Order: sequence, then C-alpha cells, then structure tokens
Amino acid sequence: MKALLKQKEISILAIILLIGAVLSFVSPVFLTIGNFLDIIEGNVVIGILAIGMTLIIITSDIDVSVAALTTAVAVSIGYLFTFLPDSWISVLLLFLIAPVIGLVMGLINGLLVSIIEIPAIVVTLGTLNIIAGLVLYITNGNYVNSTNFPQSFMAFANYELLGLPILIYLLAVVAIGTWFILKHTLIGRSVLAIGGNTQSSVRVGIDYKKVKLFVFAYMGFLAGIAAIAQTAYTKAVDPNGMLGLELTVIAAVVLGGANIHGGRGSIHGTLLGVLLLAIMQNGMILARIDTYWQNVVTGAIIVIAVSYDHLSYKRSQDKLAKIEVEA
Amino acid sequence: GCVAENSGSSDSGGDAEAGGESEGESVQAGGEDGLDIAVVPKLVGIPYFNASESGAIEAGEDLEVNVNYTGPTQADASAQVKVIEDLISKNVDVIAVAPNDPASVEPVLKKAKEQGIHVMDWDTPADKELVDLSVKQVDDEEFGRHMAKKLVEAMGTEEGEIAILTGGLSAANLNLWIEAAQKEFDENYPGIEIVSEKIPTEEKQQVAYQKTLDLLKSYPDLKGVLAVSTPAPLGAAQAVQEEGLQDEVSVVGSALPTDSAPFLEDGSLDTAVLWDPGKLGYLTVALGKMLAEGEMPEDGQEIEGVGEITVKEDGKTVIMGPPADFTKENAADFDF
Amino acid sequence: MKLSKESVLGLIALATFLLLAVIAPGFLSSNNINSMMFQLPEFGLIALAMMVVIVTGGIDLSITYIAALSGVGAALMLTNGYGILPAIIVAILFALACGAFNGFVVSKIGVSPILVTLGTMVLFEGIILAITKGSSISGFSEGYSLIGNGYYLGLVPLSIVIFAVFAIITAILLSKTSWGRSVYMYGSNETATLFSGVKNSRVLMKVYLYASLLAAISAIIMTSRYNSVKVDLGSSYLLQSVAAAVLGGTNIHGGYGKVIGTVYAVMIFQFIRNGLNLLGFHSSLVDVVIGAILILVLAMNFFSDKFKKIAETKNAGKAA
Amino acid sequence: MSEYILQMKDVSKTFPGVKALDNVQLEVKKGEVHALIGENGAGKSTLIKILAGIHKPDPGAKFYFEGEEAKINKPIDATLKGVSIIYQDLSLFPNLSVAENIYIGQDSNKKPWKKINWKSIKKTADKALEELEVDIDPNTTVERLSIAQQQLVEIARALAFEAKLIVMDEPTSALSSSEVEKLYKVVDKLSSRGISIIFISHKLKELFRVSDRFTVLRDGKYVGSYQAEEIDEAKLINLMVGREVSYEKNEKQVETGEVIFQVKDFYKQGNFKDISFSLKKGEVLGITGLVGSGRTELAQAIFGVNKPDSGSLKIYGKEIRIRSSADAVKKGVAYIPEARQTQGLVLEQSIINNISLPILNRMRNKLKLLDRKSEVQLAEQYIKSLDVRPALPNLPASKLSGGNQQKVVIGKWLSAQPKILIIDEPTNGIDIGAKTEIHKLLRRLANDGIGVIMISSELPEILAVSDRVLVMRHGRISGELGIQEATQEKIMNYALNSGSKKNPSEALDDTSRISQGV
Ligand SMILES: Nc1ncnc2c1ncn2[C@@H]1O[C@H](COP(=O)(O)OP(=O)(O)OP(=O)(O)O)[C@@H](O)[C@H]1O
Ligand SMILES: Nc1ncnc2c1ncn2[C@@H]1O[C@H](COP(=O)(O)OP(=O)(O)OP(=O)(O)O)[C@@H](O)[C@H]1O
Ligand SMILES: [Mg+2]
Ligand SMILES: [Mg+2]
Repeated sequence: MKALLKQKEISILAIILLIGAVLSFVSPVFLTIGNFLDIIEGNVVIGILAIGMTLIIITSDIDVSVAALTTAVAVSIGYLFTFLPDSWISVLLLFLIAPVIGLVMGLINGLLVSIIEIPAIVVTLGTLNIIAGLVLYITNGNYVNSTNFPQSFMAFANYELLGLPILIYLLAVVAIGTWFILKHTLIGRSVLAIGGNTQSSVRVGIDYKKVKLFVFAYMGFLAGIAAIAQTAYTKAVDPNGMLGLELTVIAAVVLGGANIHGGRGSIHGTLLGVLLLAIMQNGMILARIDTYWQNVVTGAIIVIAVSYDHLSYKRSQDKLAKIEVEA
Repeated sequence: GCVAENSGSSDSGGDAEAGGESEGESVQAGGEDGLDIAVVPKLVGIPYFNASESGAIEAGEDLEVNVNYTGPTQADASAQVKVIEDLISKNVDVIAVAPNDPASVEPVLKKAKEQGIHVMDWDTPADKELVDLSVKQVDDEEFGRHMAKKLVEAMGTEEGEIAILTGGLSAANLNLWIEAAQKEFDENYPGIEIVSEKIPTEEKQQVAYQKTLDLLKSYPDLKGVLAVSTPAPLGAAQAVQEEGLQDEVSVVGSALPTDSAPFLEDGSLDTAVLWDPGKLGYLTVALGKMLAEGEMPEDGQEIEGVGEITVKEDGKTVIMGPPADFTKENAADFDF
Repeated sequence: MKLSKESVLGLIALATFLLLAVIAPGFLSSNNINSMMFQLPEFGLIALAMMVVIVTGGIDLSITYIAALSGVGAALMLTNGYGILPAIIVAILFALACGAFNGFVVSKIGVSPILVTLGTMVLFEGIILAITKGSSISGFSEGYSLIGNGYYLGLVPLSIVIFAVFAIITAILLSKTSWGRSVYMYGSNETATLFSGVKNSRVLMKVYLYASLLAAISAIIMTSRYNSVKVDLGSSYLLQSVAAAVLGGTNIHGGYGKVIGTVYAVMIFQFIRNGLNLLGFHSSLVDVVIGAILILVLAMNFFSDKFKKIAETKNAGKAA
Repeated sequence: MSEYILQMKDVSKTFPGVKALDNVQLEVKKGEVHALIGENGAGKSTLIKILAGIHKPDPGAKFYFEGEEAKINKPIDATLKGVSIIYQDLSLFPNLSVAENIYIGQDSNKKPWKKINWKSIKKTADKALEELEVDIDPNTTVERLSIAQQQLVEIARALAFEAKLIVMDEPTSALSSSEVEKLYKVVDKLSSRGISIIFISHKLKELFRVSDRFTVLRDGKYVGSYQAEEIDEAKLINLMVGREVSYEKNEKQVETGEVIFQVKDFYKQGNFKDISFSLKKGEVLGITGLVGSGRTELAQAIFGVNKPDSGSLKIYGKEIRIRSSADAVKKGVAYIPEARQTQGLVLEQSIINNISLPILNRMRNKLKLLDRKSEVQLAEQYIKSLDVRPALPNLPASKLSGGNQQKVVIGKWLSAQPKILIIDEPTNGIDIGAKTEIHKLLRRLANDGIGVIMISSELPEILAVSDRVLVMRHGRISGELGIQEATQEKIMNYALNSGSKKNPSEALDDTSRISQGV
C-alpha cells in the first residue's frame, strides 16, 4: 500500500507541477521566492487546520466547526490583548492559553462524538452553529484592529528568521510534530488503525473512543494555534473573517489524498493539497484570468484533478497482475 | 449603499455558515406603546451595520418610538425576505429596509403595504414605485466619482495603472460606485489604466490583503488601488504597508475611520471615504416616524441630530449629505 | 412504546409548535402561519435533495449552486420574453445538466461525491458568475410570481402544495420502487449491491439527477418568490440541508433515511426560526438554539436506543 | 495452581430476540487443544466474543483464569490475561503493514504517547512469520494480501503476543491444505510449549487431527465435553445435530442433455487465459485448483463484474454479451461470491431486502411499485426451504451466524431463478448438516435443468457433487476429468503439473495445497 499511497500523492504533485509550469510560463513573478513565501505564509492557517483535519478524516470523521472554533479563539485572543501587559511573556502566555481554549472546545466535540456516539458531521454542524452564533452575539461582529495589539505581539507577527516569516516556522513545527505523532507514537498509529477498521481495533484492545476524543481535542488544540497565526497574519481579529473556511480546509485534505472513508491520509499529502489550492488562488491574478471566469477555472481544475487522480489510481489497481499467467 | 456587503463569496469554501440565514436580531428602544419602526439592514454583525444600529436605537430613545433593528446574519436576499415576513406578522408600523437585492424584496414589500405598513428603504434603494420614502447617505454617482478623484489626488499623477477591489461581484451598490468611478476615469483621466476586471475579496480583509499582494507582484507598475467595501481598503493597505510601498502605491476606499486608523497613520491608506453610518440609522428612524405620522420631509429641512438634508425632485428620495473623507489628520475625531 | 425515530421527531415538531404557540405572540396568527408555509418549501426541497444523496452515502455540496444556476436559466428565459412553461423547462434542464455532470463523474469515473461536488460547487458558481457577471437578474411576470406567492384554491400557498407533492413523490420513489430500494442497498454496501446485479452507476446517476430536479423545483419557487436571481440564491441552505437530513434520522454513512423524518426536521427548523424571531431573539442566538437542538435530538436518539436495547434484552431474556 | 487455564461457567447471552447462549460452560486445560464445535448458529462465536470482552454475558457468568476468578469487561482485560483471538471474519487493518498488524494491540494498555519502536516491530514480525514458515513481506499492506495470507498474519499476531490461550475461530476455512498443515504444526508446537488453544471448525477430520478434547454446543446449550479418544466422527455429529448425517456421494444424473452454456477463449491479462469450456443441461461442473489459480477472477469475469479483455459466451447456443452484473442477471447467470460479508450480503439490511434484491423488477405490481407482500412471501419461502435460523425475515443479515448468512445468499440467488448458477466456495464455514443440504440442493438444481458451476477447493466436495471437473492452474485450464475417472490424485496432478517444468520436489511440496479434509 505504501507504494500506492505514494502514487496518490505523486499524482497531485504532478498536477501542481503542471499548473506551476503553466503559471511560470504566463507570469514571470510566479517562480520567485518572494511569491512562494507569500503563498505559504498566506496559507499557514489553512495548513495548520488541514493538518488537524487530516487526523480526523483518517478516522473517517469530519469536523466542520474548525473555522468557527478558530474564530472563537481569535476573538478570545483579541479580548486577552486588553489584559496582557506588553511584554514577550504575554506572547508566550498566548501560546499557552490559546491552544488550551481551542483544546477545550475540541474536547466537547470529541466527547459528543465518542461517548454519545453522534456522527461527527452532526456534532460539528451543531457546534459550528452554537459557537459561531455565540461569537457573533458577543462581539456583534465588531473587529479589533492592530492599534489595540501589544507591541510585543506585533513584533512576533513581523519576526523573520533567516529571511523566513515566523509563521512558516509555526506551520513547519505543527507539520513535523503531527507527522511524528502519526508515524511514531502509539496514539498516532491508533488513529490510522481505527480508520482502517474500527471493529478490529476494538478487538485488539484499542480504546477507539479515546482515540476519537484525541483527534478532536487535537484539532481544537491546533485551532488555537491557527488562531494565533491568523491574528498574527491579518493583524486584526475579524469575527466574520473565516466564514466558510472549513470547506477549503476539507478540500485541501481530500485533494491531498486522504480518504474520507478513513484509514488513509498523510501530512505531506495534505500540505500538497493546501499548496494546490493556494497556487490556484495565487495564479488567478498572476495569470490575469478574467474575474468572472476564475471560479470556472478553479472548479474545472478541481474536478479534473480529482478525476485524474482517481483514474490513475484505478489504472494502477487494474495493472496489478493478480496471477502469474503462463504465456 | 452599504459598504460592507457580505455576499458573493467566491472561493471554494463557498458559502458555508450553517444556519446562517437566520433572521431577527431585534433591539427594542423607546416608549412602551409608541410607534413600531422596524429597520432591516442587509445583515447584522458587521461593524458598519452595528454603527447604524446604535444610531437607530439612539433615535428611538430620543423620539420615543420602538425601534426594532433586525436582519439576517448573512447578506442573503431570501433570508432578508423572511425577516420582513416575520415583521409583517408582528404588525409593525414602519419597515425600513436596506435590500440585499432590490428585486427580491419587491413582493414582500408589496405585501407589507397591503397590510397598511409604511414601507421605506435606506442605505440601498428598493423599487422606487413601492417605497414611500428612500433614505440615502450619499448620491451613488457622486460617491463613486469622488473616490476616483481622491485616488488620483493621492497618486499625484493622472497617468498610470490602477486596480479595483470589490467586496463581492454581486453587490449592486458596490457595482454602482465602481461604474461611476470608471466613468470618472474615462471622462476626466484618460491616462489612468485599470489593469483588470474588478477583483472580488469576499468581504474579508485577509482576502483583500492576499489579492493585493498578488496584484503588486503581477503589476509592478501599479500606482493605485481603489477598494470598495469596508474590509477591502484595510486589506489593500495592509499589503502596501508590509511591502513598504506607501509612497509608490496609493490606496483609497470606503472604510470606517476607526478601522482605518492604523493604515492612515503611515500613509498605506491615503483616504477613507464614507459617511457616518450611525447618523444614517438615526435619520432613517427619524424619517420613519415622520412618515408614520403623515409628514413628508422637505428639501433643506434640518433634522435634529443629523443636519440639513436634501430631497430630490421626486419628493421621496432623501440624501443625508456629502461623503466624508477620513484622513490621517481627522480619523481620530470619529468614534465609528 | 415502540415509536420509530421519525415519530419521535414528529412529536418533537408538534411540541415545538405548541410551545411556541403559547409563548410567541402572533405565532398562531393566520398571517404568520401563512408566511411559514411560504417559507418552508424552498428549503424543504433542498433538504430532500440532500437527503436522497446522503442515503447513498454521498453528499452534494453543489446542490445550492445547481439551484441558483437553474434559477438563472429560468430568469434568462423570462427576461427574454419567453413564457412561464418554457422558463420552467429550461430551469429543469439546467439543473439536470448539472446533476448529470455530477452523476457522471461520481458513477462512471467513480470519484467520491464529496470531492466531485466540492469541485462542481465552485464550477457551477463560476458559470453563474460568468453568465450574470455577478449582478442579479430580476423582473419576472406577474404570472410567474404566483408560483411562489400565490394560493392554491385561494387557501393554501401553492408552493407548499408543490412541496407536499414532491415530498410524497420522493417518499414513494424511495420506498416503493426498485430504484429507491437500490438506493438504500447501495448506501449500505455498494459491492454487494453490484454483485446482486444492480446497475449501480445507473442508480447513482438517477440519484444525482433526481436531487438536481428537486433543486430546480426549489429554484423555481425561490425565483418566483423573490422575483430575482443572483449567484448566491439559496446558498445559505447548503449545510442547513445536511443538518435537516441528519436531524431527520438519515444515516450520514448511507443506507437509511426517510422523507417524513426530513420533513419533520425542516418543520422544526422553520418553527424555531420563526418563533424565536417573533420573540425578538438576536438572530445569532437563533443559530445557537438550532445547533443545540441538533445535538440534543441526536443525543436523545442515542440514549433512547440504549434504553430500548436494554429493554429488549430483558424481554428476550424473559421470553427465553 | 489449577490444571485449567480457563474456566467459563454459567454463561448465558441474550440478544434482542435470541437467546444465543444458555448456561454454557467451557473448561480448557493448560497446553491442550480444545475443539469447540456445533452447528451454524450454535453459539460458538458468541461464546468466544464473550471471552474476548466484546459481548457482555448475562449476569451470573463466572470466569476463572488459572483457577482464579476474573472479570472481563473489555477486550484489553482478556488480552492482559493472555488470551489472543483469531476471529472468523479476521480483525486486521487493511491500511497498515503486515508487520504493524502483527504488532498492534501489544501496547494497548501503554501510555498513548509511547514512542513506537519500528525496529523491534519488524523484528517481531519477521520472527513470527518465520515461525509460521510463510513467505509474506512484512512491509506490504494487508489489503494486498489474499484471504489466506491474511489469516496467516492473524496467526502470526497471536504468536507474537506470546499468548497463553489462543482461540482460532475457523482458521482454516480460507487456507490451502499445505497452509493448513503448517498451521497444524504450529498448533502442535504451541501446545507442546504449554499454550492452550481453542479451535473452532466445521471440518471434523481436521479437528480429530489436532484436538485433545471437544466441547459440543447445540442451539446455544452445552451438550458436553469429551476426550478425543472417547468419541468418533459419527458420534460427534450426532451430538451436534441430534441426528445422524453422513457426507455421502450424491447421485449423479447420468443422462446429461444438450449444451446450455459455453465459454470461449476467455482472456484477461494478469488473470486468466485460453479459457474455453461448456456446460450441459443437468450437469454440475466442478472447478478446482490451487488457491490463487484464478477461479474467482474467471467466475467474476463471466458474471460481468470484472471485465475480460476478450472472449465470448453462449447460452442455449445463442451468443450473449455480459457487460455488467445486471446483464448477467437478465441473461440468467447468477454468481454466489466467496466473500459473503462484503460481496454476498448487504449486512445491515433485512433478510427480505437481501433476498429480493436481484429480482426487484419482478417484485413490482401493475403500478410498477414494489409489492411488499410478495417480497415477504419470497423471503419466507427461502427461509423455510433453506432452514435459515432464526426465521425472522425482518432481521438484519448481520445478526445471523456465518452459516445462516450463506443460506440467505443462496436463497437470494435461487429467487432469481437463474439458468446458470456459479457458486464460489459454497460451503465455506458451513456446518456438516447444512453442507450436505447445500450439496443436495445443488444437485437438485442441476436435475431441474439449471447449469451449475461449482468452484471449490475441497476435493471431497468436488468429487461428491460434480459430474465433471475442470482443474485450473496459473490462470489456465490444465485438465478436465469426467467424474468416473476423477480421483484426488489425478486432479492434483493437473493442478500442479500441466506442461509444468517445475522440478518434482517443488511440485510435491505443493501437493497438499488443495484441501482434502471434510
Ligand atoms: N449481534 C447479534 N445480535 C443478535 N443476534 C446475534 C448476534 N450475534 C449472533 N447472534 C445470534 O446468536 C446465535 C449464535 O451465533 P454465533 O455466531 O455464535 O454462531 P456460531 O456457532 O459461531 O455459528 P457459525 O458456525 O455459523 O459461525 C445465532 O442465532 C445468531 O443469529
Ligand atoms: N485484494 C487483492 N490484492 C492483490 N491480490 C489479491 C487480492 N485478492 C486476491 N489476490 C490474489 O489474487 C490471486 C487470485 O485469487 P483468486 O481469488 O482468483 O483465486 P481462486 O482461484 O479463486 O482461489 P480462492 O478462491 O480459493 O482464493 C491470488 O494469488 C490472491 O493472492
Ligand atoms: Mg461463528
Ligand atoms: Mg476464489
């Protein structure tokens, strides 16, 4: 299967390269480092959320509340800014508090999914409504701009290390950390196991409820981190700013080769999925595609990409000779 | 024209707020058994309409009428119609609506009229035939042209490439302004070249920011950005600020002064053009009360708390006043 | 008590109705009842469309854009001077074309529905934008506006009659035809269904076509009611329709789902939105209540299932 | 210390509507191989699931491990007591590697953040596979393995666990006999090391080959436990079914009629080649061969779910094309797959819905609507004629025992009244009573004029039922034998040697790859 998994990710890589080739042909700016850094930095939030979503999708669940969760944490951060003193300790403290707020909300999702056994899409549709509604009710949609941000946070947001924005490191840490969890820890393997076959996992003594709890809590945890990234990136807290982002996140994960029926998915695949969507967004203006046709192009590329990917997978399956037939 | 219409989102994320079409934020103010005036914004929960809400409520207290400020949570025409239908059920005296789509509220406004409810529009015009009164903050044509002039002024040259950002492709009033601005460029500044069709930003600052980054790369000679809809100028200015292009690229757009402050400060946003949405809310309620009491406003009439208004020849279109320019110098004077 | 999931939901709908009738002023006024009947069909039809797709274990994220595109089709005809009937036919054809495209990619190429419809959602939206340039098309004939605003026999809103008819048709198709049975069987186990001589791809194709037909009917009602169409027509119904389907008892993994359950769920949503509006709730809080109900009802199902199982085991124990 | 590793006492289990176990007991001594037998649905799997902590028994049950009372509430409790279970339907993770499948569960009670030691996982897997003497790459994912290989992985897992008690629920149903032999050796080795084994199987011969003691269940009740020496096959059968059954040769219909079905030049790259044969009226055609010789692929290609690259079909002399399974049903070809749970049945759906599925179009009334009454009638008819237990037409198929599920699949295809019936491993996991019933049924169908093609790896079954035998080898037909001339030896010869340049010793090693047990 490993070979096949690779195959799946290779086909999306091929699509990215193809689009990249076209774009660098039509626009000289596309293949510049500056543009790439912009693309990546602009998708750190989606990337972090997609990484969390990968684990959930591997367990064959889905979480449509991620954008609402992230917004809720971001709003809390905006609120915290009025309390925290202007010091680097505040920034550190933020990295403690924000993930914990996210974690708690993720745990609620997780408890409802694992203990009460409500299908994840229903739970998260419900919490999406509840959280988004409460956020809107409390904030009235008013957003906080950077004049109210502590200088230390602005300094963090603008910090660059070796010429790379700090947010890119944040994404890298989340990606590598999650990859490690998935590949090298017991809980990570259990995530793959219950996605592969829940019944079997029960029989070998894996507590699948705990694992489900974990993936949703972890998603919440990452939403907390994503909220910091979002706040640092937009330098504002906008309660409406992430509306509808959950579908983009899910799209990135499934384009990256994760199977919504569970058991299959990888961090690098997901990052490729994020990259594909990001490049398409970026490319529209660079390629000077007419505004009114941009969605047609994007939609067509997605449909073609997933069809191509599926067809090449099927072909490779068919090619697998099952029996050594004598000539 | 509302400057912050949350519609026409166009990314793959689509339109995904579950249950988002819900309706009916309502705030009561004023006397117990006075007139019931319902003010329906395009949507609730965005800064612009929050500001007009406080104005409307204030007017309710000052004028002793019940103000019911309620709208959908998404700028969705059908959700807005449902809000109005529910208001008809509540039997209010006046409905003032800022339609998301003028045509789509037509049938329901007709129904309201049949029930003897006074119908008016504010912020964005509905069908002229239907409404008894139409309250506008500015003249659309004037507003669009004004922004165009301000941009040229900020650029300091009448030649060069500019780009136009919009909240969403399907926002009627934004489109009106953009058309007016384009007319202004065509007629008076032939040296200005608009590099692309208007670019949608999903009413999100972040999207405007990213698109502006892409624009700056794609069109290195870009001299100006005209950003229509409240979050768009902020995002555009943020991009300019981060790239350190304050002196090369001018940004002008419609935004609230408090939100604009950090960008006006260093010149990444040159001018924000808007009006006081609170005043607009106030005026709407004040005129609604007049309407219910059988009066009609007159040209040049002084409305307490608002100022002198203009009434057009048709006798029912009221213009609040000229647009206000918010700049580095005066932004701090405003609280909206 | 041997109440099915659906009957329990029906009781909840009834209870909601009664509760709101007591506490929400004007809820029972004929005017309000009427306006609820006008509001329900467009969403109800989309929810039914979503349900049918979910029963196959899929999901159709493009459904609201199919509706919008179909509405654009009708609008183009009407504003170009064609009559009502041709407009309706074109609306349906537009929708069927979209449905056929989804159906083709899902059933023939075999891509999973969520992926396909994520793509076509953007694609159809793009097509609408390319046609309309983002502006709305409006100004239809008086006659057309009767579909969404008129009364049947001067009594009941015509649109709710249309909805009832399609709900019944859907129920019959699902429970009484071989296509419907195949839909459920496919939703439970597509391999075994294929191995039983069922033409899976044809079954699926019909599912997407039928869903798009329902979307078209919804679009016709919406365009008629709002006298205009824009790219976001009905877009807020997307996740809501998923919510209504699952609240209605549809198994999100496929294989189970009943029309009556979805209808009850749609009614509950309608009552609550309307009632809370009348009570003057902040609209954001209405979302909160809907979200809470979704979770509560499903949690209740869980506990009652558990209870039922215990009871059954006890009974069987006694019997044995 | 007790001489028993495990004692289960007063175990009852009530499912909604069914009393699956009624005061059953099971005592397993240290180091013994203990056979658990009973008819389909007797409650064997249920008893095991209770031992495993998957099902909770009704109150009153008592468990003792090595003489000490213990509670088992969840799977990990059993694991910690040293119990390792190989389920009838396997419990593998298709998306994970063989090595990881072998290792998984070992650390279930450890801290979730424990780091995985991939090296030791590989090592453990290698060791376990070596011990089993099987050649499976530990790095491949399990979904790429054949069922037989998967079963071996399960056994390797139990080995790696160093369990004190290993339960094998029908471990040999998908194994070839060489693999079965290996398994026996492993079983012997394990028991000599003091590890106890509970062995569930319907193949009585193999049970006598490995078991020290027998516990017999009938209809969820405990019949008794017996030393292997004190009973024989006939007696066991008697205890199981309460009557005598023998595995007899079926009477042949000698006058076979016209040719009703012809397969010509079937070819599919990487699957099979040059397949041509014909089937006469009244005939049962047996197809046998080694596991993996391409029989299933061929059958599925005829049935249209797995399209061949070339080839043609004729029914009653008329050329037909089958492009899909729906075509096949329409043209009168039915196929009963070997993978009952995934391909044969829609498990969550009721028995009725399963039985009527292939012929929904015939279940319609004048209005083209489904007629529930005739569906129910149809289902009841087959439940009765095939003796499906429990006889509840509305029960979801998932709640039936393995053997009863197979009966439903057969019923489903009989209802379609096919002209040609292809049946793949018809009696896999089916008890001896039901097995002879199915054989009789196949014969009766042939007598009624239906062409029956039976794919089976069990030679006694092939010899007992077929009129003619085709032997496949590496995707080709290597031989054809009339029943009069067919013997196990001849078949084996074709299965191994047709035109083969294999050296004889290798071939000899393969001899046992077709199972010979009943
Ligand atoms: N989850 C369940 N719910 C209800 N009834 C069940 C369930 N599982 C098993 N049964 C019933 O319990 C009885 C015993 O089934 P079990 O699977 O233990 O039989 P078995 O002896 O293993 O048979 P086989 O040899 O066919 O596998 C059967 O009548 C079966 O229908
Ligand atoms: N999912 C799979 N992936 C890869 N190979 C497979 C898969 N399933 C089966 N095979 C292989 O295909 C080959 C042919 O299997 P097939 O089932 O056709 O053989 P068969 O003759 O019907 O034998 P039997 O039915 O007894 O298993 C076997 O070598 C098997 O290992
Ligand atoms: Mg069993
Ligand atoms: Mg086979």
